[in-house]
Amino acid sequence: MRTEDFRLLKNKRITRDYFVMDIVADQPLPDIMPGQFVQLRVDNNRETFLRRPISVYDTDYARNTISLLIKEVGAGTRAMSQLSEGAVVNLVHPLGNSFTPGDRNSRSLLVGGGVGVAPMLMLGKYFKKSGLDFKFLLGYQSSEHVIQKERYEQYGEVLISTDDGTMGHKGLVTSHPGLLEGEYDRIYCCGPEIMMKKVAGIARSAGKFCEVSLENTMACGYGVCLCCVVETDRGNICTCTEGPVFNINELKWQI
Amino acid sequence: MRTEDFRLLKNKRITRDYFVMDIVADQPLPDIMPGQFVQLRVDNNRETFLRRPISVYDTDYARNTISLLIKEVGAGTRAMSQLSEGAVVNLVHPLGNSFTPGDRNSRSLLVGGGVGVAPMLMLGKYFKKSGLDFKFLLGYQSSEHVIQKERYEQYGEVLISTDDGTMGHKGLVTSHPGLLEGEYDRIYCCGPEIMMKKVAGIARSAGKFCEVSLENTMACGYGVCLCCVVETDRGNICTCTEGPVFNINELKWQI
Amino acid sequence: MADLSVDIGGLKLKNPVMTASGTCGFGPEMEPFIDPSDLGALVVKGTTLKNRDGNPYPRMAETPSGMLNSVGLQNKGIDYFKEFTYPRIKKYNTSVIINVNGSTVEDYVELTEIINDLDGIDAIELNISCPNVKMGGMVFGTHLPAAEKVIKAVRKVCKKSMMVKLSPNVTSITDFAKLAEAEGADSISLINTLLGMAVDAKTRKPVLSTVTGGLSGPAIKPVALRMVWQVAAAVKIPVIGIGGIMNATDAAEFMIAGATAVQVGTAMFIEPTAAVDIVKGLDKYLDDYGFDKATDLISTLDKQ
Amino acid sequence: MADLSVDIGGLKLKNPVMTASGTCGFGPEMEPFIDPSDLGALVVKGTTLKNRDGNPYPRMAETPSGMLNSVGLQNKGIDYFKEFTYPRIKKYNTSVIINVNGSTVEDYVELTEIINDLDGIDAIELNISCPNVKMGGMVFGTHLPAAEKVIKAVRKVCKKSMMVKLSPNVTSITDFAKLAEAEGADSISLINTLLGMAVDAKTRKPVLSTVTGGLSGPAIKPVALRMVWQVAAAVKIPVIGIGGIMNATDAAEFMIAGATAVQVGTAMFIEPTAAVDIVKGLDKYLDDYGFDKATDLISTLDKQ
Ligand SMILES: Cc1cc2nc3c(=O)[nH]c(=O)nc-3n(C[C@H](O)[C@H](O)[C@H](O)COP(=O)(O)OP(=O)(O)OC[C@H]3O[C@@H](n4cnc5c(N)ncnc54)[C@H](O)[C@@H]3O)c2cc1C
Ligand SMILES: Cc1cc2nc3c(=O)[nH]c(=O)nc-3n(C[C@H](O)[C@H](O)[C@H](O)COP(=O)(O)OP(=O)(O)OC[C@H]3O[C@@H](n4cnc5c(N)ncnc54)[C@H](O)[C@@H]3O)c2cc1C
Ligand SMILES: Cc1cc2nc3c(=O)[nH]c(=O)nc-3n(C[C@H](O)[C@H](O)[C@H](O)COP(=O)(O)O)c2cc1C
Ligand SMILES: Cc1cc2nc3c(=O)[nH]c(=O)nc-3n(C[C@H](O)[C@H](O)[C@H](O)COP(=O)(O)O)c2cc1C
Ligand code: FES
Ligand code: FES
Repeated sequence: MRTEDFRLLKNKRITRDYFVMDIVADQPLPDIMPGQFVQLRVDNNRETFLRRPISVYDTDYARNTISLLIKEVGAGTRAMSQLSEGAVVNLVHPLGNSFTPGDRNSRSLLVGGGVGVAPMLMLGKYFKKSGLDFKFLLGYQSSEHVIQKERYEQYGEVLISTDDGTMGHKGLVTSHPGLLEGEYDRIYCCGPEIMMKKVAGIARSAGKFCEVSLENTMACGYGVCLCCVVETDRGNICTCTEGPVFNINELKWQI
Repeated sequence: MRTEDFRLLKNKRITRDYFVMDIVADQPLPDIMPGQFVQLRVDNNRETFLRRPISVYDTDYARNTISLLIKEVGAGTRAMSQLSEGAVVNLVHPLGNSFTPGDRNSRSLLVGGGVGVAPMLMLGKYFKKSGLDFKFLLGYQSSEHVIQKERYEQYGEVLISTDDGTMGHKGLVTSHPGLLEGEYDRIYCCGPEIMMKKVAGIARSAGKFCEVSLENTMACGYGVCLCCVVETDRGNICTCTEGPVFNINELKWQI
Repeated sequence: MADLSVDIGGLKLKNPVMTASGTCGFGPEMEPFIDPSDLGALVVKGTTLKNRDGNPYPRMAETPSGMLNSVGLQNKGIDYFKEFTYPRIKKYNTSVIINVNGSTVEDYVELTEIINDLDGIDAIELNISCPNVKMGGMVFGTHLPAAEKVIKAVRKVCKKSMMVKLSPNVTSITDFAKLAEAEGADSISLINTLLGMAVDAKTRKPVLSTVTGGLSGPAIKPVALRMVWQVAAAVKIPVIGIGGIMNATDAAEFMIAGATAVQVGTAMFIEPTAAVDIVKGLDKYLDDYGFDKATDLISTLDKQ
Repeated sequence: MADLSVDIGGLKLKNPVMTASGTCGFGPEMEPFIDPSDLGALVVKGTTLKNRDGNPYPRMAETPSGMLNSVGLQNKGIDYFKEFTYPRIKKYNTSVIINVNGSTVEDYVELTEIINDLDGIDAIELNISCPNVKMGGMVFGTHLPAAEKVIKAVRKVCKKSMMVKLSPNVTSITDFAKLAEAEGADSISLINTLLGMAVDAKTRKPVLSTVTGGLSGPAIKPVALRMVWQVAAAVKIPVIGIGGIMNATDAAEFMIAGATAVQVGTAMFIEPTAAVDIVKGLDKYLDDYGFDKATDLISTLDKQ
C-alpha cells in the first residue's frame, strides 16, 4: 500500500457511459491481485472531496501501467473522464483483498454486470495464466454497451447477455443458461447488489462456491474510518480491508 | 452584465508567474470599458469556491475574444493556468466602472505595477483610439518579469522601471523620473496598494488628477453582498459596482 | 408543470424559492441577471431604523466550500428604504419580505411599525440571528428569554406575516423554534450563518476586521438540513430552509426534510441566476418524480 | 529545525501533531504509510468497556468539503484492546492516548480505572461529544450538569493526563471549557463533529442509517478555529485544536489562534500521510517565519 502519483497515458471513451484510463507510474508496480482496487484522488473538480474507489481493470507490469474501467455516474467520475493526457493521477493502492482461486480441477464462472465487469478481466487473465478452466458471463443493457469484448476474449470464452437481446442471450445475466445450466463449481461475481444477491441465491441452492465483490461507499479505503462495513458472522467488518471480496456464506444476506 | 460560457483559445505562460488566457464567446461581446473586470468561475480545482475577479486585459470585438493577464498567486490562479485549449471558462461580465478620460489637451501617465499593468493596456489602447496624449509607466522586479512590452508599445511610449535596473530606470516605479518630473496632468494607476498610495501622494502634492483601481477581495462582484467596500466620503461603498476605479479624492486614504 | 405554490403561514407564494437576506441586495441589483418577479419571494437586505455603515473592510474570507462574512448589517436605514428603494421594488410581481434588525427590542418594534404601513411588503423576517453586530442580533437568537422578549414585542405590533429567523449557534434549535411558534410567529426561517473565523498564517492576523464572522455556503448545508428536519418535527408552522442551497436538488432535500420553502443565499454570488434556476429545476424535479404539487414533497423523508 | 516539542498539561509531546480519534484506527493500520512514532501522539479509536458493533451501514455521506459519519463507536471493547492492540502499539516511540467513551458515568469510570493500569498509555481523552450514540456521548457534552458529573467522576479516578473533548453543538463552548478546567482537566480538545444530516433526493431517504451524523473535514474548520480561539482565551490549560486540518498552514492557524497542539482527522482519509506531512510542514513554517520553538507560535494572533 502506498500513495503514488501516476501520469495519465490515455483516456478513452469506449461506450456512452464508460471510459478506460491508462495510467503510468515512475517506478515498478507493486503486486496487484484480481479484485483489488485503488483510491483515486479527484483534483480537477469542485465537488469531489473524498477519493473514489475504483477496481483495477488491468495491469501491465512491463510498462508500469494500470488500466481502470470507469462508469460516469456523478461529479467525480465525470471529472476523471475530462482529464487529459499527462495529467497527474494520485492513487492510494493497491487496496483490499482478492478472489480465491480454486484448484486445478475447478471450473469457474466469472459473472459481471455493469461496471462489475471490471475486476473480472484481471481475474480471467489470472485464471488463464494459472491454467484454470473458466468462462466469462457478462451482462449489459444492449450491444452498444458491451465493453471491450476482445479484451476479455484474449483470456477465455465470453458469454454475453443483453437486456434487449441485441447481443448474446436476451434478458438479465441472471437468466443466462450459462449460469442456470452451465457446468461449473465456482462463481465469482461483481455487479449491482440486486444481481449479486440473485447470483448468490442460485449458487447457494446449487451448493456452489460463490464470492462476490461489494461496492460499499468508502471514506478512507484502508481500514481506519470504519465507514464501509458489511454485516457478517463476525459482526460489522470493513469491506475495504477484509473485502471487497466476500464468500457469500460470510454475509448476512437474505437470499 | 451577464453570465456566459467562453471557450479557451490559448493559454500562454509569458513570464515565470504570469500567463495570458485568450477566451472566445459564441456571441458578440458587450461593450467593455478600460478598468472593467470579469468574475471567472474556477471549475477545475478542489479549493476554489468563489469566482475570481480578473481585469480585462484586452478585447477583440471582431473575433469575440477577451484576453486576461493573470498572475499565479494561489490555488485559483494556478488552476486557471492549467486549463487547456477548448476548456469552458464561465464569466460574469463586464463588471465595475471604468477610468475617466481627460479632454483633448490632457496628457496622462498610465502607471502599472505587477499585475496592475493589466488594465493599463486597455486604457492605453482606448486613449490612442481617442487621440489622447499619454505614456505608460510600468514597474517590474527585473527584465525577465517584464510583460509583453511590444503589446503596450503598439499604443504609446512605454517607460519601464525595474527594481534591479536590468531594464529601464533602476528602482521602484514610484521613483521613476517620468512620474516625478514628467509632464502630464492626469495619472491613472493600478498596482499594489502601497504603490498606489505613494502615487496618490505624489499626485496630490502636485495637484494632479489621479484615479486608482482597487483590488478589494470580492464575493459576488455585482453589488449584492457588500463585502468589497472601501471607505469614502459617502461611507462604505462597493468597489465592485462603484469601483474598482476611484478618484483618490473620494478615498479616505492616509496619503 | 407542477403546481409550485406554497403557503408560508398565511402568505401564499407562487413558488417555494426566495433569495436570502443580505445576498440579493434589495432586488434591482439582480435585474441584469434575473427578473425578481420570478422568485417565490424577495427577502431584502437586513434593514435597521437608522443608517448603518457596517464593519470595516475586510469583511469576507473564502473558506472550503463556503465563506465568512462580517458585513454587519450595512444599510441606509428604513427612511431611505421607504423613499428610494420601496417605490422601485413594490412593482415586482412577487412577495417582498423585509429582514428586520435592531440593537434593542424598541428598535425592532419601531421598525416593524414603520413597515406596517408599507403596502406591498408582505412579511417581515425577524432576524434575531445576525452574528456580526455587537448589540442585538445573535444575542437575541441564542438566549431564550431575550428571544422571547423581542418576538413577543414585535408580534404585538406586527400586522404583516411574521417569519422568525433562527441562529444555528445554539445547543437546541428546537427550543427557539417552539418559542417562536408559541409567541405567534407565522413561520420560521433557518439557518442564519454559523459563527466562524479565519486566520492568515502569513501575517498571523485575523482575515476579518471583526475576527469572527458568519459562515455560509455548501459547507453548512448538512447542519442546516439537520436543523430544518428537527424544527419541522417540533413545530406546526411552516419552516423555511436556508443554508448552502446551490441547486434544485439541494432545495428538494430541504423540502423532503420538512421545509415548506427555501432561501438561496451564497449561491447567488457564484451564479447570479441561481434562485431562478432553482425554481425551474424544482419544477423539473417534481415532474420527474411524479409530484403534481410542490406541497406534496414537504416532509416526505422516508426513514425506513 | 525548530524545537517542535509542546507540553499539554504535564504530558510532553515531541511535536504538536496527533491523529484524531476514529480516523487512524489503532495505529497499525497506518503503518504502510507512516511510522506512528513520528507523531506527537496517537489518539486511538473511541473505546468502550464492551464490544460495540456500531450503527448499521450506511454510515457515511460525502458533503461539500467534508463528510458525515455515524460509525457509532464500533470497537471490540477494552479487554480485546488490552490483549491484542495494546502490546502492539505500546512499542511506538510516541505518546498513546485512549479516547474514552461510555453510556453512563459508571462506564467512563470503570474504563478509566482499567486504563490506569496500562503503562505506556499516557493520557485519556474523555469523549463527551460523540454525536452517534443514543446513550451517553454528546448528551454529556451538551448539558453542563451532565458534563460536570462525568468529568468529576473520571478525574477522581484517573491517574493519567486527562484531556476532555468538547462538542461544538452548544451555544457557549467556553462554559464547557471552563467547567472542564475547574474540574481538573489537564487539557481540552475541540472540536468533535457538528451534528448534520444528508438526504438522498432520488430515494427521499436519509443517506445515513441513523439519519443524522457528525460533520468533519475542512467544511467545519472556520467553526473549529473560532471555538479554539474562544476557549484558549477562556482557560489556562492547554487547548488542542481539531477540525478540518488538512495541511501545515491549517495547523499553524489553530496554533496562532491559541492551540498548543492539533489533531488531524478526516485529512487522513484523503492523504494517509497527512499527519506526518503536517509535522514536517509545521517545522518548515516555523523556520520560514523565524520561530525557534513551536511554543512561540501559540496565541500569536495579532488583532490589530
Ligand atoms: C471497491 C470498489 C470498487 C469499485 N470499482 C469501480 C470501477 O472499477 N469502476 C467504476 O466505475 N466504479 C467503481 N466503483 C464505484 C465508484 O467508486 C463510484 O461509482 C464512484 O465513487 C462514484 O463517484 P462520483 O463522484 O462519480 O459519483 P457520486 O456523485 O459520488 O454518486 C453518483 C451516484 O452514485 C451513487 N453511488 C456512488 N458511489 C456508490 C457506491 N459505492 N455504491 C452505490 N451507489 C453509489 C450515489 O449515491 C449517487 O447516486 C467501485 C466502488 C468500490 C467501493
Ligand atoms: C477588480 C479586480 C481586478 C483584478 N484583476 C486581476 C488581473 O487582471 N490579473 C490578476 O492576476 N489578478 C487580478 N486580481 C487579483 C485576483 O483576483 C487574485 O489574485 C485572485 O483572486 C487570487 O486567487 P487565488 O485563488 O489564486 O489565490 P488565493 O489562494 O485566493 O490567494 C493567494 C494569496 O493572495 C492573496 N489575495 C487574493 N486575492 C487578493 C486580493 N484581491 N487582494 C489582496 N490579496 C489577495 C490572499 O490573501 C493570499 O495570500 C484582481 C482583483 C480585483 C478585485
Ligand atoms: C454576505 C452576507 C450577508 C448576509 N446578511 C444577512 C442579513 O442582513 N440578514 C440576515 O438575516 N441574514 C443575512 N445573511 C445570512 C443569509 O441570509 C443566510 O441565512 C446564510 O447565508 C445561509 O444561507 P446560504 O448558505 O445559502 O448563504 C447574510 C449572508 C451573507 C453571506
Ligand atoms: C469516521 C470518524 C470517526 C470518528 N470517531 C471518533 C471517536 O471514536 N471518538 C472521538 O472522540 N471522535 C471521533 N471522531 C471525531 C474526530 O476525532 C474529530 O474530532 C472530527 O472528525 C473533526 O476533525 P477533522 O475535521 O479533522 O476530521 C470521528 C470522526 C470521523 C470522521
Ligand atoms: S473505507 Fe475506511 S475503513 Fe473502509
Ligand atoms: S463583491 Fe459583492 S458587493 Fe462587491
